[in-house]
Order: sequence, then structure tokens, then C-alpha cells
Amino acid sequence: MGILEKITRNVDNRYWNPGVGAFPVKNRYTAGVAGQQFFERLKEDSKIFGTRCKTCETTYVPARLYCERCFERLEEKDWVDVGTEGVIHSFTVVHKTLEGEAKEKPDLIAAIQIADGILIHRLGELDDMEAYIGMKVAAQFKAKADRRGGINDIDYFKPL
Amino acid sequence: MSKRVAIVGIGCSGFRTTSTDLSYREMIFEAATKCYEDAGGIHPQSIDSFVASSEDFMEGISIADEYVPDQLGAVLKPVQSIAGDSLQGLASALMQIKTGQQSIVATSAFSKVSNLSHYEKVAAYATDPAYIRPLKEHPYFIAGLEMNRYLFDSCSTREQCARVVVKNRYNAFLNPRAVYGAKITLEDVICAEPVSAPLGQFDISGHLDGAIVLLLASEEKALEMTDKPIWIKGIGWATDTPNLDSRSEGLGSAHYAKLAAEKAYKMAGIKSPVKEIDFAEIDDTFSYKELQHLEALQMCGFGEAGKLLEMGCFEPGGDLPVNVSGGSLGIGYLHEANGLQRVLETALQLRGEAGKIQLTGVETGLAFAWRGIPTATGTAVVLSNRL
Amino acid sequence: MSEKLKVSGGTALSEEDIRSGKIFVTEDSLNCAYAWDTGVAINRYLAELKQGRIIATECRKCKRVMLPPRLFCELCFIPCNTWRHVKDTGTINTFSICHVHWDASRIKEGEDPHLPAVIEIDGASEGMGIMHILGEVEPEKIKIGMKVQAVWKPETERTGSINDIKYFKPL
Amino acid sequence: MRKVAIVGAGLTKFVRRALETPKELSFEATKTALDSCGLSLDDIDCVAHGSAPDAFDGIHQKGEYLADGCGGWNKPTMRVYVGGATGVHAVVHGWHHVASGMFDTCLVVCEEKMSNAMPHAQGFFLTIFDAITERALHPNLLWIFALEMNRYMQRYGYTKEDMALAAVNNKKNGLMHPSSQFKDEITVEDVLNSETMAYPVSRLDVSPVSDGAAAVVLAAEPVARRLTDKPVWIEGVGWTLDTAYWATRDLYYPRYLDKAARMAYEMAGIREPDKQINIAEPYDPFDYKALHHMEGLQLSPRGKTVELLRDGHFARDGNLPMCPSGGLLGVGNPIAAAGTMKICELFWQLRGEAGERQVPGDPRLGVAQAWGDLMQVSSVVVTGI
Repeated sequence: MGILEKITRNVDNRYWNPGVGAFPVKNRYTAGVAGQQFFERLKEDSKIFGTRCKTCETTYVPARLYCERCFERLEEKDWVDVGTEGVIHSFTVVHKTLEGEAKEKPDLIAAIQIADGILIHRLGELDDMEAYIGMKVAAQFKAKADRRGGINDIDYFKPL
Repeated sequence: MSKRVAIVGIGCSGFRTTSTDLSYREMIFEAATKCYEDAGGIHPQSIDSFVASSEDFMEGISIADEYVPDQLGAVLKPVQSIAGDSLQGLASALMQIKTGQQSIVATSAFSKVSNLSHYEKVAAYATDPAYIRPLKEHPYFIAGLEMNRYLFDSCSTREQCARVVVKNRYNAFLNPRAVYGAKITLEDVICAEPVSAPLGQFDISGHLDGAIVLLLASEEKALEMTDKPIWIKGIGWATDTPNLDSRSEGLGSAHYAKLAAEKAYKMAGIKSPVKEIDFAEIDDTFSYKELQHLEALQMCGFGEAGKLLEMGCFEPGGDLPVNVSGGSLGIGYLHEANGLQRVLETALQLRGEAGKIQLTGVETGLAFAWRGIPTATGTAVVLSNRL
Repeated sequence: MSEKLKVSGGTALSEEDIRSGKIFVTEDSLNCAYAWDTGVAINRYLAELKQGRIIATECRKCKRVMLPPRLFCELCFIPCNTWRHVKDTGTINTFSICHVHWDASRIKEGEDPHLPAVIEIDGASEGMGIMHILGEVEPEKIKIGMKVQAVWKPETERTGSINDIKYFKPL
Repeated sequence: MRKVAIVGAGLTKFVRRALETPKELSFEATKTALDSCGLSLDDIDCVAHGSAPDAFDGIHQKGEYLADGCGGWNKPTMRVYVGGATGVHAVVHGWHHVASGMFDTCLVVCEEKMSNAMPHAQGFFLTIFDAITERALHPNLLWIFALEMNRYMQRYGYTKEDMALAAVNNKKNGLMHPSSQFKDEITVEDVLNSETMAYPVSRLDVSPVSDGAAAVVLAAEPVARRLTDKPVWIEGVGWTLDTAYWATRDLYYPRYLDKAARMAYEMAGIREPDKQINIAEPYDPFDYKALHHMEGLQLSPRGKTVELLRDGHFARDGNLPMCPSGGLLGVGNPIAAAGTMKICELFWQLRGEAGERQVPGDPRLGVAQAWGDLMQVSSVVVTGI
């Protein structure tokens, strides 16, 4: 393969000293003012909420604190239940893990359009070859006891 | 905008997939020395200001701008870092000269991506921590989504994307700075190991180490310093939303490129880019990006890039040579230094110093850089050897 | 006119809000390791440390003997390849007595404080210091201007690292 | 050179741990700044934002992530960083955008969310040291501050009590700041009795870890005059980086600031800064830094700063008020945002809008400064009305 592949990481060909290489970065993130409420509704009521900007009539999903286009603050009254169904805007079959290794079983990941927004999530209960752009899908929630307040409270989206 | 600005010095070093021979400091010193010599042997004490471009996690150093001054000769000088593509660094240098406070400004960037154990994890750290990261997927899934949607929207084909790879890697054969030169077939690309289908292994440009330093000067200084100034006619940069859920035209478009190009063309006084631009060095981090960017940069109509590619329009001998240098697919991807690398190749062409890949009779070139996954930021610059 | 001075946002949370699960959080760590290319100058610096010696480079123009060694003089902006061994003794330029670890946790009762210092090494040009730590000294007795000497690890334990010098102790 | 003015300013509260995401914090400050001058996003040509290390917020390419919160949707956005000096430098960077003639209006936004760092933001400072020759010693940020402070004190014979005076001055000023995360006044004894972290640094010598954001709106002269009858002009800018080999510099005097300040004063046509400047906002993450920087800013003779401080020269009603905002010690230190907060303070003070914090005597000229990296960088902005 010589000409097609090259070593691109020093770790592959050279003594590796993790002591010197230490770069300890660990973080904890809040979901934010809007995100906290979005996940609360997801966790408690199995509902997906967006926020609607009156000025430009965009409905953001997931819900946001502000309209990035008009810079209007989106308040309590702007929250709208957008249902739990959407349409596949795009999808891809992911063959690599986060470590860059080949997955045993590839995952189907999609951008699912709901109102004017998009949720990025896994697709389930369908085969790679069956997915298509424009396909209608619905959220499959985890059992209530397993929900932690996060995007994974939705297990995956499945065909309608 | 009274002040005109030119590139008066070019220097680079490295351009290898690994570079255990030099530290990044030593590599930049080499590039800077070459650049200053190229600009007539200027001593860095005579340079007014310095701009570097870098990102902390790519270097494994927090506030990495600390380590910029020494190897550029910039100790106790005005120095600032742009956390962005180095073409934005170039824009910052240009603005400094236009204020009139500075006359000569150096701009630099480097890549030592070979020192990272997992670039994927760094790229994943750029995605939203609440909505994207908990899925724990390889960040290139975003490129997979973009590619699939782009093919859908533009009616371009998988084969046309593969053809970009074949062209650019073949072009790279003649460029001494390119390390990914190869004669491969459409089938090689299409049948290669999938990463995030339809995106395959060879649709992704390979990593590269290297350092680039460019020197910019105001019109009067430029004319004193060199007889081959390359004028920065126009520059524009723009960011679409960073959120995947509200991109202006969905995941299939490169709206940022359109906005950036509009600004650059306006500043350069270009009305018909297709007619007025002779060649282009355009971001091809992923194969589909070259086609998507060509369309967004108004080099052709939407959905036409793939067909024009098949007709040979973008070959070195075509109507609009695109990435004759080999592009990122052929040269390798230099991360933050990617934008300056595009400018370097464009400027060498305009000087007539491109060697075996030299195009004939070129006066105006376009360089465009994208910020990479998962961003929606691009910078376009129009360069010319005519004032 | 002071009504113009407005402040908005910045909702304070307590650690308890997060611990109790009232506020949702996600955690992540980078988990990318780095193998920095040491380059010519630092590579030789580390190799010499392994031998129990400190090496510097000299600029042929300004004659500065520079530590840590570098392949170029950042002021004259010319390459350097004149290598000079310097002594393993020096003078304390400044120091601290530190009661917290690098991760901000406090050192335990009875544990010795860390004693970082900037040490100007003898044989290098004036003001050429390196950061290291002090040992075999009562913290109260440390003074700026004090002469110190490196205490090396046994040869077999040296790895080619700045830690091959255990610490500097008063002369 | 085009004249550029500050026409609006906005801040969030500075808090220990914020619910808001970094984007949301940026939005709050940006929105307040826009509202303060009656502009909408459509009136803004470009965004110049700043943030210090990515490790705090924990986001790679943080500038990209923050873009929409900073009002950057479909606009030219560019993130600058020079470590701790970013907050003031972002304004210099914004000045480049407008003074170059390329843009007429520019939003400058700085944000930092340090509480995202686990287990403590301090730990991340390990990663600012040289990866090979220093990090192996497991240093922390306190080390370099302590080393610099000790050298500074030793050079001029200052005591810890002298340094504590600066903390007391700034924290007292900060009590009246609406963004401040503190409520209680402190005394010199409190500082001296607080636990020693890294001698000579004690806990109350240090500004706190904070979350927050700050924003200002810049406009070219004709636009500024249309928007307000009290534009605050950017009269001078300067910035300098010294060598990264920090241990080879003598730390008692900030020569990088000396150069940066002279660059800004030259542009502003200021010959006698200590007589001409009415308000100083030196960067004060640690109490001694405020004094150290007053000397570098040429606002106080070297080694005489404590004397002047004791005489009330730098008090709010003194000849040259130092940190009337309260500074980082008095308000909080969300790194980049704290620097921009100083620019906001000059904006309000020079317009006479600082309320109960207002410096008496109709101040005309102010200077703000920030500092960072390995004790090697300074950015200076001189503003006037």
C-alpha cells in the first residue's frame, strides 16, 4: 500500500512516554437555561420542545434561549411542543469508533428534521439499505426509569 | 480602503506525515528564516507585528500563543494569535496594515498533528457537549451527513466525488510539497474502506506536518522589498451558524463559502468570478467539499461542478484549473495551517515559481479554506500579480 | 444616568444543584495523548541530563550562552550550533513555598510543601534561569541569591528528563 | 487612521458556577451591549471575539462554537487569543476591524466558563507550561505567580501587607459593581490571615474562578456620532509578547507592558501618562499584579507604588483611581471576560454613567490593560471622551 498509506502518528513508530504526554482535560457541562428545560420535558413528559421566534418565524429544535438570526430572547411563551416525529434530512453509516477503529457493527446516524430544527440521533429498527432522505421517523424513548436528563433519553428514531 | 497590501515573502518547512527531526519551534524557525530571506533578507526586528494561528488542543498546550514569539524573531514585539484558520490570520495581518499602525506584518501557522494519538477525539471535542457528544460517534459522521445531503440536493454522484480524489492525487505527483501523490482509480476510491458512508477512507485528506510563514507589507514597503509582490485584492470570511440544527441552507450547503466569497469579490471589484479568476486553490478536506465549494464560490452553477469535473474543466489544462497543487487530498491536510498552504500554492503560481505545476499566463487566483468538521466557517482570498 | 449600566444573565448554581441531579450535566474528557517531538536542541538537552550534565547553546553573534539550549538565537535570529556544558550549580533568582498540588488539591498535613524556584545556572549567561524544585532545605531558610547545586538521580534511574535532577540543594 | 469609538457595553453577572452554556452567557452580554446603544444584529458588520484556553469551557475550536451567541450568524467572525490578555486584546482586535476601513461596526465579545473544568480550573494551568522541560515537574499556575510576586517584593523590599493593600482597595471598589460575586469588605488582616497557597500568595491575594461574559460595540466615527453624543474614543492601542523562555527574564519588572504601554501612548499622543490619565484599570488577577502593572503602565515610579497607594493616590477619590470597577479581585475573574469588563468600566466612567461607582472630577482619559500567558504578554487600550 506504500503510496496509498503513510504513517501519520509518531506514536506508531517511536517510543511513547505517557508521563510526558499527560494532558489531563476533563470537563463537566450544563445544558444551559434552555437545554435544562428541554431535557426536563424530554425526561418527564417524553416531549420534544422547540422555541419559536416571532420575528423571523423560525422554530428552533432543540429549544434555545435566543434566536441566533434576530437576537431576540425566546421566552416561556415561545416554547412549542413539536411532537416526536420528524423526517430524515440526511443519514450516514458510521463504520469507525471514536478511537478510529473499525466497528463490529456499523451505526446508522441521521439528521432528523423536526419543525425548522434538526436532532442528530441514531436510527433503529431499520436496515442501512432501507433508510432514505425524506423518510418519516419517530422518537423511541427509553423507559422512564432509565432516563438521566440528556439526549440519550431518546433511544433512537424508528420508521413510522 | 486606500492601502494596498502585498505578500512579499514566502517560507515553508516540513510537509511530511511525521516530523520527528524537528520540534515545532525549530520547524517554524526554518520556515521564518526562509520567508525573511525571500523578502530580501529582512531582520525580524524590522517587522512591525506578528500573527499566528493555532488551536490549543491541536498542540496539546493551553494558551498555545505563549510559544509563538521566539521562533519568529518576535520577542518584545506585537504578537497575537488567531484561533482560527490561518487565512483568518492573514486577514488579521492585512487589517493591521490597513489601520496604518503597521507596515510589515508576518503571519504564520504550523501543524504537528502527528504528535496526537487521536485526532478524532480532538475533533469530537469541537461538537456540542449536550446534544452531539453523548452519542459518542466518530466526528466524521458529520461529513457523512453533509456529503449524503449534498449529493441529494445537487444531484451530484458518488463517482464525481471519487473523481476529485483521482484528479487531486494525480496532480500531487508533480508538486514537490505534496506527499500523497498517487495514481488511483475511481474504483479504488469507491471500494475503499468506508468511514461514514458514503464517505470512504480515500475521500478524506491525510494528515500532514509543516510550517508556513508569509510576510505582508503595505504598498510602498512592498515595492521597496520585492519585484514580485503578490497583491491581496480581496478577502472575506464568514461563519454560518455553528449549530448543526439550524444551518442556513441545511447540511448539504456551504453557505459560509458563498458569504465569504461575496465579500472577497466585492473588495476585489470582481463582478464575474468565472471570467476574472484564472485558477483556484479550494478546500478539499473531503472529496465532496471541492465540488460543494466550487458551486458556493460561484465558479459554476449549483449542481454543475460534478459534470464540469467529468468534462475536464478543472484539470490543469482545463478552463479553470482547480487544485493543480494536489489540494489537501494530494498534499495533505495541515489543519490550522491549511489556509496559508492554499495561499502559498496560489502565490507561487502567480510568481511563476511553481515549477512543474506552473500554469501559463495566470494573473488572478482564488484561495479558499474551510475550518473543518464540525464548523461552518470559510475564508476566501483573491490574489493577483497585477496591482 | 446610571440606569444604562445593565447586567443580565449569570445564573448561579451550587455544587449541590448538580450533585442532587436537579441540574443535568454531561461529563467528558479529551483522552487524546500527545508525543511532542523534542527537536534537536531539547533532545540533546535531555540526553545530556541522562549523563548527569547540563548543556547549553551559544550564539556566535551575541555570545549569549542559552538555557534551555535552542537551535537558534531568538534575538539575533540566526542558527546556533555551538554547544557548551554548563555547571550544575546556580543561584536562586526567586522561589515559592507551595501548599497545593498541580490540580489545586491541598497537600496533606505533615507532607512537605513543594519548593519551586527559578535558578540561574552557573556558566550560562546572566539571567538564564530554569524552573526546578529545591530540596534538603528548611523552607524558612530559602533566600533569593542563595547558591544551590543539583542533586542527581542515580545513573540507572535517569531517563532523559528534567526529573533526572531530583532537586537543587543549598551549597 | 480612522477614528473608532465604543458606543455600547454589556456584562453578565460573574458567578462561581453558571447554569448558562458558554453560548448563552455570550448572548446575554452581547444582547445587553446591543440594547445599550439601540442597535440590532443587522447593524453589525462583524464580530471579533475572544476567549482564553479551550480547556476551561472544554470545547475545541471554542471560537466557532461561541459564534452564534456572540451575534456571529452569517457574519465575519474571528477569535483572537493572547491568554489572560485576551479580554483587552479583543478590543484591540476589534479596533483593527474598524480602523482598517473594512467594517463600520464591530461587536467585541469575550466569554469564559471556568466551572466547566474538572475537578478545578487550576489543574488546567499545568498544560500552559513547556510540555517537555517544565510539565514533568508538575507545576501549577500559582508557582509562576508566587515566583514573580516574590521577586517583585524582594527587589523593592515590599511586604505581604503592602501587597494586601491592593486587594483591599480593589475588593472595596467591587462591592458596588452589579456583576460582582462578592458581598463582604475585607481588611489587610483578612488577607494576611487567609491560608497560604504558595508563599507569598495567600488565598485572598487571588481573584476567584468565575463564569461570565462581557461585550462592547465599536463603531467608526460617522456611525458613532450618529448613535450617541457621548462616544468613548479608542485613542491608543498597544500589545507586546515577550519570550516564552520565561525563566530567563527578570520578573520584577514587566518590560512587555512597558513596551505595549508606550506603543499605546504614542498613538494617543500622551507624553506624561501619570499626569494625563484620569482612570487606570490595570489587570489584577493577584493583588501584587495591580501594583506591578501600574509601574509597567508608567503610572507610578518603580518601587514607589505602595507609598502612593498608602497615600490614597489610587483610591476612587484620589488623583489616579486604580480599578474603580473593583477589578478581577473585586468583581470576579472569568479570564477573557474580565479584561473586557475593564473596558466596559472605562466606557461607563468616562460617560459619567457609573452610578455609585462614579469617579469624581469628570474623568477624560482612561487606560485598561490585561496580561497573561507565561507572564509575558500585555495589551493596552487608552480611551478618551
